[in-house]
Amino acid sequence: MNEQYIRNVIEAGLLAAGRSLTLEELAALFGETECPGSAAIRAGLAQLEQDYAARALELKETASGVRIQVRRDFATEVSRLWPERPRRYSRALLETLALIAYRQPITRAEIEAVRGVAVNPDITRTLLERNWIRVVGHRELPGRPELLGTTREFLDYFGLRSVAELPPLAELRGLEEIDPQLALPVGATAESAAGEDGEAVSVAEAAALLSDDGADADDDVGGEPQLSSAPGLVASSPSSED
Amino acid sequence: MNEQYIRNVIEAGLLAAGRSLTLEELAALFGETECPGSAAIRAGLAQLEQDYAARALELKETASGVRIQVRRDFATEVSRLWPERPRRYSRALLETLALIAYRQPITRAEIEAVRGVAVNPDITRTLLERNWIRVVGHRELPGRPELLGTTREFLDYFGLRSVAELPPLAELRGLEEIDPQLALPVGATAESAAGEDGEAVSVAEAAALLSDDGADADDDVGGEPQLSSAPGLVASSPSSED
Amino acid sequence: MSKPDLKVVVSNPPPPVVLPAAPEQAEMPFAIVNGEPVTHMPRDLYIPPQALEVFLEAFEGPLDLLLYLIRRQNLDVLDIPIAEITRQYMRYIELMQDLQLELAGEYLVMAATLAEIKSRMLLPRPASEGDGEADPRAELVRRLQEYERFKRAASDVDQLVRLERDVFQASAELRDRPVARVLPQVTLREMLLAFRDVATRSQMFAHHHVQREPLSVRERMSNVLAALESGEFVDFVRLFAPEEGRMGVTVTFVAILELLREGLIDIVQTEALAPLHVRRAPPVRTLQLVPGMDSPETPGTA
Repeated sequence: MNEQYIRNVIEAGLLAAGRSLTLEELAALFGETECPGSAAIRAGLAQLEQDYAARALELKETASGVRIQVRRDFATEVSRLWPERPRRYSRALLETLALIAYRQPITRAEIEAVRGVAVNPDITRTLLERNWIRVVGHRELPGRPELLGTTREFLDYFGLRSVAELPPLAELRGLEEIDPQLALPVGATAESAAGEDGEAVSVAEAAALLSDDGADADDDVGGEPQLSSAPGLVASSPSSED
Repeated sequence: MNEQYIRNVIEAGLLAAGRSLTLEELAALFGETECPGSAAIRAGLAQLEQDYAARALELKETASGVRIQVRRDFATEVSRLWPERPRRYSRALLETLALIAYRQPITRAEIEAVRGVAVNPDITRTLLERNWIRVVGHRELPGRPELLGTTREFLDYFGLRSVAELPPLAELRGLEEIDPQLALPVGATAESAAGEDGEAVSVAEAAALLSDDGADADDDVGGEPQLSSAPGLVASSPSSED
Repeated sequence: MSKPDLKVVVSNPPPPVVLPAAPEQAEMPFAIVNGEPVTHMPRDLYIPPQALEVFLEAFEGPLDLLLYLIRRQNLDVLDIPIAEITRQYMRYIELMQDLQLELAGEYLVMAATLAEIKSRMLLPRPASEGDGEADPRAELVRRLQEYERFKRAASDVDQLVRLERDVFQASAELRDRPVARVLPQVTLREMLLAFRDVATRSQMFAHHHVQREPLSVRERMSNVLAALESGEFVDFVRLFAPEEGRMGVTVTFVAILELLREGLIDIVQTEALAPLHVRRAPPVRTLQLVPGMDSPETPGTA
């Protein structure tokens, strides 16, 4: 069994499968009696990669193994095959997906707490149908809310081997940095508060909202942390990042 | 736009599509402004074909266009990607096999008489191909029907030294009791467990048949030889010649 | 992090309509940011209603709107001029109400929260409790920061090289691939159950006499027949294997008798005391009926 044969079988298997194959699956292509070692298979993959240097193809390792894909440089040309294929996802969907990916396992209420708005059921349904997320369990709270996590398909689709390869989250700056700046010019604050009539009305309205409907509003928002009480924040878990 | 680029776009399009593309579809990959002529595309295809000479791939031109496919030479390797799920034998086949084992040598007509339905030729062919049954002779009747019996392979497969190790019919009525003695493959347990309920009914039915309908039984059994009556040997021959 | 929808609104203004709810405030400094007095209202507060609708729909909620208001003025999230931001926020809320846009409850909750923070900011704070906990804005700042980092994460995820948009799975067909045949597995129990069922259906159990039928005889019948398949005469004695012992010999003998009874074999003896020869029944004997059909010992009364 020579190197060229190994390379050819790997290429044939990957293209015929039309998906990522693990090293074990690649080894299994050779049958039980003549199976080359994983070093030989790795060498075959390296050979393929080298052959593809001048072509439109490349090897990509993701969560499910290795696949052959058309390079990004050729996306414009290849996309012309599917002029109708939608390529954009809404910001709401992407934010929900990002929260699930970075904070998994996470409940809908916890997603809502961070985003400040209710999660549109269409979004989670779309993500479930695309097989990017799945229900990984339930939080032992009243109603046993579903805990959502991402799938292997999600990783494959976004070209990742694991969630650890996601771009790092932006740093949270410590709240202690606020302190030096707390000394706002009192005059300015008072002035703007006392300022225009229209604004005073707004504040009054807001105050009315606060006193009358505050309790109801909280229920609507679901698991949203209580704004005025810092300890309630713990539920939304940024504290773990600090 | 050089030749290598044209070749690469063609390859990218064909592999991303995973199906045949017409020459028009290939041309459309390049966009309206830079579309190469069909001669250039044909040249790109020829170049690809040449590149594939030492690989597992080939270009195939069909009525619906051109496609890249894996060569037949690699079919064995690639087909290992899809290990066939072991199929299951039909109830009819198992009954036929069991009848041949217990009532050998037996003709198809006799099997049909017991089972009450025609024996599908596929069933005996499958059993013959599997080498579990064989033609041991012919009954001297019009058409000289084949007499079927079991083989050594049959015994080996089921781990028997002789058909005599099969439980007698009487014991089958209480299959639950003999179960532990038959060192059954592990895989059998789940489905046999599932069959247990239906079985209990069958035993009850059998008991009912025994007490109520014994008299009619013979007609249904048809050509079944009467084994325990060796003396009948003398008697039956003359009567048949009447 | 750009917001394309916003750009459309801001950079492509249809004939500007000055909304009554947005009276122009000029000249008077209404906020001091990082020590600089701010005297101008952002011009893009004045938005034609139809554009405003699009504009407001571009927000993913009150936190997103607040972040926009803060970022638009290059303010630091950690240092929100709460009075000014509250005022601007309330103006958007009023606009939405004036336009009778369906206003998510979350926007009103945020309005209340801002109003509360603002009023607490006005209260004198005891110097002894000068730690960060006491800042009324702290909780809001945390939420804004937390939301903003996931807003950015969403954008990062969107930038990832994605299948079907940036890269494409390559595949090629293998036509007529041979089917790797895997033979079905059968357990003995399955076969026995099948036989039990067929026996039940055919009422074999009703025959007392078959219940003790020695299966070894049936098998031996097959073997004897197979041995005679050539059609030649075979020495009767050679059908027996003495090493099988008495039991084996008896089984063979019964099997031969049964075959004889069924008319499947002939036994020939050329003269008295000469060796017996056995062969399969020749085709000429067509008078054999299917045995058992009409046998006298039919146990119909059993």
